[in-house]
Amino acid sequence: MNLFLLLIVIFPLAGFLVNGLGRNFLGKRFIAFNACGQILASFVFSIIAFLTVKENGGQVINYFDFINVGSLKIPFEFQIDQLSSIFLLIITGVGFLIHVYSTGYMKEESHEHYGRYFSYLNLFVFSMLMLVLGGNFVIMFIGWEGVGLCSYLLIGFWFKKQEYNKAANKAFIMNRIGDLAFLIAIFYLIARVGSVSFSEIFSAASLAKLQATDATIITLLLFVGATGKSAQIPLYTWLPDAMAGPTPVSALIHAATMVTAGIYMIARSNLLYNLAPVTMDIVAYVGLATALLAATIALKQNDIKKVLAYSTVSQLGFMFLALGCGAYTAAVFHVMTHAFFKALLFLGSGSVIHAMGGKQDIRNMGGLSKKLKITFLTFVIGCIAIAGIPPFSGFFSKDAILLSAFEKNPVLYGIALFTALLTAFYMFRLLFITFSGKFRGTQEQEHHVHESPVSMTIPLIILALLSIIGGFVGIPEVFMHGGDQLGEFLSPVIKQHGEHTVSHSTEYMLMGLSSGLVIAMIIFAWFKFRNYQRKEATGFGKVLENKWYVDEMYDMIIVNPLNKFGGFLKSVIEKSVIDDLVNGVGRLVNYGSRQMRLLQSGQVGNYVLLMVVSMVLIFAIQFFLRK
Amino acid sequence: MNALILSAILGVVMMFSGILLKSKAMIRNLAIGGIVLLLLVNFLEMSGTVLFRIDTKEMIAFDSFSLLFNSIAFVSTLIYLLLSARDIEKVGVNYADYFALIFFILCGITLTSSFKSLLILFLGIEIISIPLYILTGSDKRNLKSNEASLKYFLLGAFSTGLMLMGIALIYGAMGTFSTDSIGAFTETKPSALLIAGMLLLLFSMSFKASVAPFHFWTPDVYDGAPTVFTSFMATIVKAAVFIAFIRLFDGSFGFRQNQWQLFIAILTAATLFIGNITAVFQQSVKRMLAYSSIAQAGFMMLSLFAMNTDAKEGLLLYTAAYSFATIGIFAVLIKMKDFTFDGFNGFAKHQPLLAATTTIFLLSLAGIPLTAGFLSKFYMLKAVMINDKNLWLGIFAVLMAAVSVYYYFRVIQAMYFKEGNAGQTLEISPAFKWTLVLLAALVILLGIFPGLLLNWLYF
Amino acid sequence: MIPVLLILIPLLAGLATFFIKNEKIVRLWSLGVSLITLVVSIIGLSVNDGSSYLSFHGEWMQTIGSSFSVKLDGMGQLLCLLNAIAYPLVILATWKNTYKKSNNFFALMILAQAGMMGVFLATDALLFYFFWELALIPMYFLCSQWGGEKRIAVTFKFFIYTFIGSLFMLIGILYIYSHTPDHSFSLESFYSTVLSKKDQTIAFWLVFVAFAIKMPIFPLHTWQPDTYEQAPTATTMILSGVMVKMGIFGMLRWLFPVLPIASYQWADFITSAALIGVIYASLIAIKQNDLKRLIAYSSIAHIGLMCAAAFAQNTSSLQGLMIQMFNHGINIIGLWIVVDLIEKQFGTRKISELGGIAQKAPALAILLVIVALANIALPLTNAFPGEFLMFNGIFSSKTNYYLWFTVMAGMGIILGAVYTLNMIRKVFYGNTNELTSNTKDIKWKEKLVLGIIVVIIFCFGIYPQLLLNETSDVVKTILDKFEIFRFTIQK
Amino acid sequence: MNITQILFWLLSVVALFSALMVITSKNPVYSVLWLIVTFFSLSGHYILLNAQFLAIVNIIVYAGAIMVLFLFVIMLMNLNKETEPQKNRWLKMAGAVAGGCLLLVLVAALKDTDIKQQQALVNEGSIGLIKNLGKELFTTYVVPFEISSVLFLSAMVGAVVIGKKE
Amino acid sequence: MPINYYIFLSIALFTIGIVGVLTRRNAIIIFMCIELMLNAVNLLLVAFSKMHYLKSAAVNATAGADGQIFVFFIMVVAAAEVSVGLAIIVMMYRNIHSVDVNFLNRLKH
Repeated sequence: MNLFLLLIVIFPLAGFLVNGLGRNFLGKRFIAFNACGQILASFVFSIIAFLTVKENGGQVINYFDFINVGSLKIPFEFQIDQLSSIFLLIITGVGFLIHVYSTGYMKEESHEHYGRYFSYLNLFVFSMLMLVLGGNFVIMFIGWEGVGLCSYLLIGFWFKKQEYNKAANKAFIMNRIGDLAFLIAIFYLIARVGSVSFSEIFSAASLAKLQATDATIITLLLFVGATGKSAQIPLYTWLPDAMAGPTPVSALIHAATMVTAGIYMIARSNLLYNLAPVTMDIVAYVGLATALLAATIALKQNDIKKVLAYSTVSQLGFMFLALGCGAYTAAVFHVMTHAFFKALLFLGSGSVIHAMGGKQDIRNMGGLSKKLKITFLTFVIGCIAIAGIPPFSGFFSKDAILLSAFEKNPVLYGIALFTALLTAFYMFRLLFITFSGKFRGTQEQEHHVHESPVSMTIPLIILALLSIIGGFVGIPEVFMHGGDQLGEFLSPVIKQHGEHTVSHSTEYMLMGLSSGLVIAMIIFAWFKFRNYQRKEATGFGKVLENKWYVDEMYDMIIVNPLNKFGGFLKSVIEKSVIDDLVNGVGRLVNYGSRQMRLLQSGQVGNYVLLMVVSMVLIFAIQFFLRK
Repeated sequence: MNALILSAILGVVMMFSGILLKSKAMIRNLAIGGIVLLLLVNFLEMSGTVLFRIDTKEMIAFDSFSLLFNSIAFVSTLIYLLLSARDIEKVGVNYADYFALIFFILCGITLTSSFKSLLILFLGIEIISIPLYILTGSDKRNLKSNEASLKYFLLGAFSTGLMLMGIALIYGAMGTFSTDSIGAFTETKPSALLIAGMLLLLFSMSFKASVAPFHFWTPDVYDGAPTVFTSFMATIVKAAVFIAFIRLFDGSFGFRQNQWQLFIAILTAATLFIGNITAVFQQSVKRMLAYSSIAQAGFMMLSLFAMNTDAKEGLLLYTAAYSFATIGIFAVLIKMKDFTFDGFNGFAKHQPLLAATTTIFLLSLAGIPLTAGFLSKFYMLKAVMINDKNLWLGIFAVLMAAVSVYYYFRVIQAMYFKEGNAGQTLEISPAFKWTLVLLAALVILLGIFPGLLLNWLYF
Repeated sequence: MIPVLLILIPLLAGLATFFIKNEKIVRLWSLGVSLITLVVSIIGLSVNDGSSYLSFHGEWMQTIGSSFSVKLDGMGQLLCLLNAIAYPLVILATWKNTYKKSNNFFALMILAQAGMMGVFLATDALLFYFFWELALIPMYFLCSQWGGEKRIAVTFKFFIYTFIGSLFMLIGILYIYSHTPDHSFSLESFYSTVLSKKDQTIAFWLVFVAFAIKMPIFPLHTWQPDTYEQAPTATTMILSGVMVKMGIFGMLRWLFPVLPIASYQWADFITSAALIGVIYASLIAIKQNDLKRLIAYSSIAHIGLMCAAAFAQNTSSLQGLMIQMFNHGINIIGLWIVVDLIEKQFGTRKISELGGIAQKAPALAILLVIVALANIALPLTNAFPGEFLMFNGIFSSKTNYYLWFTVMAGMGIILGAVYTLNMIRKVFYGNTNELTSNTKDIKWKEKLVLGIIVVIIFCFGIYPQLLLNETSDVVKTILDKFEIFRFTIQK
Repeated sequence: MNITQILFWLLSVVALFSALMVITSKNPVYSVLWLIVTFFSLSGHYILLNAQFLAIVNIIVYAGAIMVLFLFVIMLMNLNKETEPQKNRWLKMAGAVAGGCLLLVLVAALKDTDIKQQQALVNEGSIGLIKNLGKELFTTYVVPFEISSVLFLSAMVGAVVIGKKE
Repeated sequence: MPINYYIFLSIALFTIGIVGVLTRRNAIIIFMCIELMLNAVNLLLVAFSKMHYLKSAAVNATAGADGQIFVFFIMVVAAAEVSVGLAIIVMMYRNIHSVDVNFLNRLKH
């Protein structure tokens, strides 16, 4: 078993090394084969791991002492259990599909960039696996920063464009802010519990000796870390910019896997969170706020990937809402389904962009449904799934979340539902503007438009299927007893936050309500955008189009002042104050020297006079002042 | 005793050699041979064989301390002559007499390093001073030299007057001139006569040792005198004066330390301050060295302040280190055309060996480790710090040492890092070079194994 | 025996180097010497602790209670190893650089190595001071002989600054010495001396000034950027890679165990100064346009963090600090090598004039990115374990402001990411300009050097325990001294 | 108030007055003459103290030899009232004040020492006679005596070096 | 005769000498003033010698003799100094035709 786990991690690493070192002389075909093969291999082993876990529970494997200082012991350990095995499947599975897709998508790249791309992608999978397999917070942190690095590298993949690089830096730095909180949380745990291993921290004993305040502080810090990685308020602004990267990257990192690391972390430490109700509330509110904010912004975006990006932020908000309401299973469930349909949507949009020759502005598209049949169909499926229409996967997971929100507080439910409706609205706006109506682009674009190659469409189809059936692992009790296999499966690692209190009738009612309203929304969108004509946004729409001016606000409040202050320090404090102080001493000595010279007047009379005067003084001191 | 009498005889011999021998070389070699002889007999006395047994009635006593210092002085003089004897001949026609005077001065030095009676101290100081007045003025055509010698003479005579007054008052209080019986008299409250006399002696000795505020003659005289003789009086003579200084105050007034320690502290601080600070702005290396000699005097004063075993050992080490380094620098300086700092620009390019040795000497003066200069300064500081932790004086001293680095390194910078053609047309005899190298080696050796020197005190 | 070799080999070899005239031979010779030193220090690493090979005691100036006694303990081994590794790397990396009078250049470099070795090995205060200066003097000549156009003034400032510091240290040493029962400079009697609170404070500040200037700690740092900018790159590498560690080493070896009360008393004050320095230096680094100055300021920031960790005074922080001393040395040398390559190729260090190098020189770019990321302590690089432990130490230190300190230090981490990534972005990414349009990628020699550094980075990043084991007992001795004085500290 | 005391006071007054005249008189020649007067009065003091040898030596060496030498030099340079340079008044004032302070301090310091009751024997006491002093000089003080010859030698050489024409 | 009288007298003479040194510019006069100082010392020494003689003639026949012998040596030294000093002054005069010490100002600062 422990060898399997190691192999799961090592395959992508090997892929990274081979492609990275050999990118100059290896052929594209080999590179592609190597990259996909490695991921496929680790996918196979992940399945094995999953089955073993299903058979006989999770286990912790300790490989060697990473850091072992005095009382502090940080082993290099992996923990395989229900939660991590699910994530293993998602990561390697979706990852594999996206690798395959990429082979087609990145064909035009020159082959050392091709190799670079796949090595980064493998490296990402490697770090993501480290993250989920890590048996303690430090190993998790290693993966945590590793995925941050890979997202940095891949966002800035086309490093000729400086704004891409800026976006990459932004992503990395914002993640760093979150990571700092994460680190401090780890230190707090070391100080209070004396260990970083999950197995010890989440043991009843250590949980018992943890005061409520400490638990609150730690969980809050962890949550801040999560906001950084999973793009929640206030650290979400990097994710939309991250769309600068190649589209498969957006699909893999910024939709399916990396951004869900925060959810994984919190789900992983659910026992800790259960001790801190305050944090739970905060998580719920922040999640919901993010969901709403992102949804509103998504309403007015015209870049196909930006829309998806904001919808991702919004969906992540939903997941945090679920976490905040204690419905960890629902959150994980939504992570899974979201991985399917959001990856699908991104890849679909990628196929669209591919067809449009790199153009991303939906206002110049339209009527593509005839040209890109498969893409269109899969995209529709994706939209339905995300909108949450039964029996597509999105419905089940989102419904679970809404339900838990309702249990916590009907108001939350109301807002969440509203957000869900917005989601449906802007997704179908996107769909209709892109595919229906008539083509609004230029002539040669129209000629250029064509269906993507097989290597890209196959993954689309597979993902589409998954987004259709993916929901059936978590069918609610009301429909079918024991339908919630996922919940069953996860129950050993996740203590549900209390049982369902809602009566079946209300539950039916709520489902009906949400589905009905969603469908209404879709129809409304159909009439609104069936044949869309571009017009400038005005008033409130403009605010939304400019994302509530949040970026500008951050610049104004934090970035520019820091810059100015740095300049001030550099040019004023450093130069004029500190350094001049130092040099001033030297100047003082020089000046003193120039004055002292004058004492040496060259006149014998003055010399004798000075001598006599000093004699008189010393005599006076000796005979009259000293007693 | 050997050295005392022999030096007097040699003085006379040199006097007549001017008439008998015609070639400069022979006179020079005679002088060098004389010094070697002097060194030899001094070693003999150190090893216990006294050639002349004369009852001095406890007025003179040659103990290991004085003998060791004598040999330091003789060694320095030997090196001095080896390096600069030719340049002595350049000063004037009657060069034999210069050598004679130097030997007379050495005679005076043996007296000041070994006196037991104030009378001998007085005579010794005078025997040192009077020839120095002459040597200072020996460059007769040069107005600066004249001026220097007249200034030196007037101020020196004045300080002699002070010293005599002090001796007289002490005699009045004690009824004797013997330092031992003065020191033996340990009354609770010393009489005002004694204190006044002691202070007057302090002043006059401070004058001879160029301690502020009695230092004013030093820069002018050192600057005006012919550089060869500046080298001599800035090193060997000054060292001798300090030995006399510490001998006097240790022997006669050791018991009354609390009476004068404060003043020594004040004078020390003043000397360190004036010497170092004023040296910073000098333009001529020669004058800078004059001020640096004041600064170094300030450091030597620390030994008087502390007045313990460390202090005495340290003072011997200091005199050796300081004399060696300064003689070396002057020997190079004499060769230079102009004495300004810029006069050294690019010296290293044309005279790498001289530059390297000069650098070592400068480092030693600045008190950089691995040179004798560091250890001697270290001894001084150690003596002071051990001495009921006089922290502030130590801190002040090191601050001033840091300042001293400034002006010493200006020379190094000029030699190595500035463009110029100093020493381009200089032809240097290999003998000179090798002597310099040996001297530098000596400086470093003493900087690593001070025991080589100090162990002579105990055997 | 080994410590004596570590000092003598470079010392004698350095002196010999003065007399080699042929330039080529000088390079080969000095490379060989440094390799021999490296081998010896590795042997020293392999010898198990407490063996008689690791210490030497020779009589020297008994009259004043000083002796030539050297010892190679865990901390010393780490730093000697760093010192020994640094030299071959530097010599190889700057192989192409030509110096007039190269024999003097290399001789002084190697002498400086001897001095630093001595500093890391001496167990006698006076001997320590000797080597401290011996390391400084060659640096002075190196910088002001072979440096940039403003070299003389800048180097002189650097020299005077550090010299004043070391003079204060001398007074401090004497002050402690005057309290030692047996009037000796040996480490043992220093450790066994118990000073009153007041005396400790005095001695502490006297000694600490020297270390603070050497490190340097804000606001005593102004000599550093100028010096790094003006000095020849090889010297700068040694200065920032090895020499600044002398200050921290000195604190751990000569300050904390000797003056625990004062070191505890002033911890908060100095830590805040150091951490202010971290943020201050990082903010300035963000605005720097000169690569050398940028790295200089980043080094100030890192050293400030290390100083803060040192004053946290617990196992975690000190352990982290010790491996971080080693790793920071390696990383910053790597950065300097890259800067040197850039400067040699384009003749400028101005960030604004460069750009798009990554297109033309991917190998250089990748190696730089790795080193740079190690410099900002990315996990699985060597700096991460160190900084993690240091942070943990700062967080779990006994002061009341531990949270503030941790957050300030964290700010440093974030800002560090900012300026490092901006530097990479502006210099390596983006489009080429006319200056960088025909960039040539690095040759095998540079690849080799940077490759070695990268290997070290990863090997100690993945398995830091290798180094941590070395230093554990040293840390224990230091902390025991604090424990002994705990009762006095309490009141 | 016996004759000795009268003589003492008389001589003291003369000595002080002539000393003052030495430093005040414009003409150097007068200064020399006044200085000679001072020396004579001091010799009177010596006689009063029955230090006959010193009294004679003082007159012979100082008044006789040294002062004549001074006078000779002054004549040689024919310095006189006109050529006599004058310091500016402030420096004079400062000098006088400083000297006055010194006098004040010393007098105040030595005013009441432990030996102030003691007497200096006048008129008798054979110690000052040539016979005793000579015996002392050539037995106890023979070494310093010989050493002083070195002093004279060096002075002689010096005078030659300085004076000899090149 | 009380010893105080002699002390004060010679101190007075001594200070007069010092004042002379301070106030005159003629090198020769300054030198003369220094001689005056020496003589003041001589007087004091003789007085002290007689005082000590009076105190302890009983135990030691030659008590106080050393004082007078010291005076003798002072005279010796003074004579030597005069010869050298006047030689220097004359040399000076040869070169600048003046004995004014204020002209000694080439060396300063």
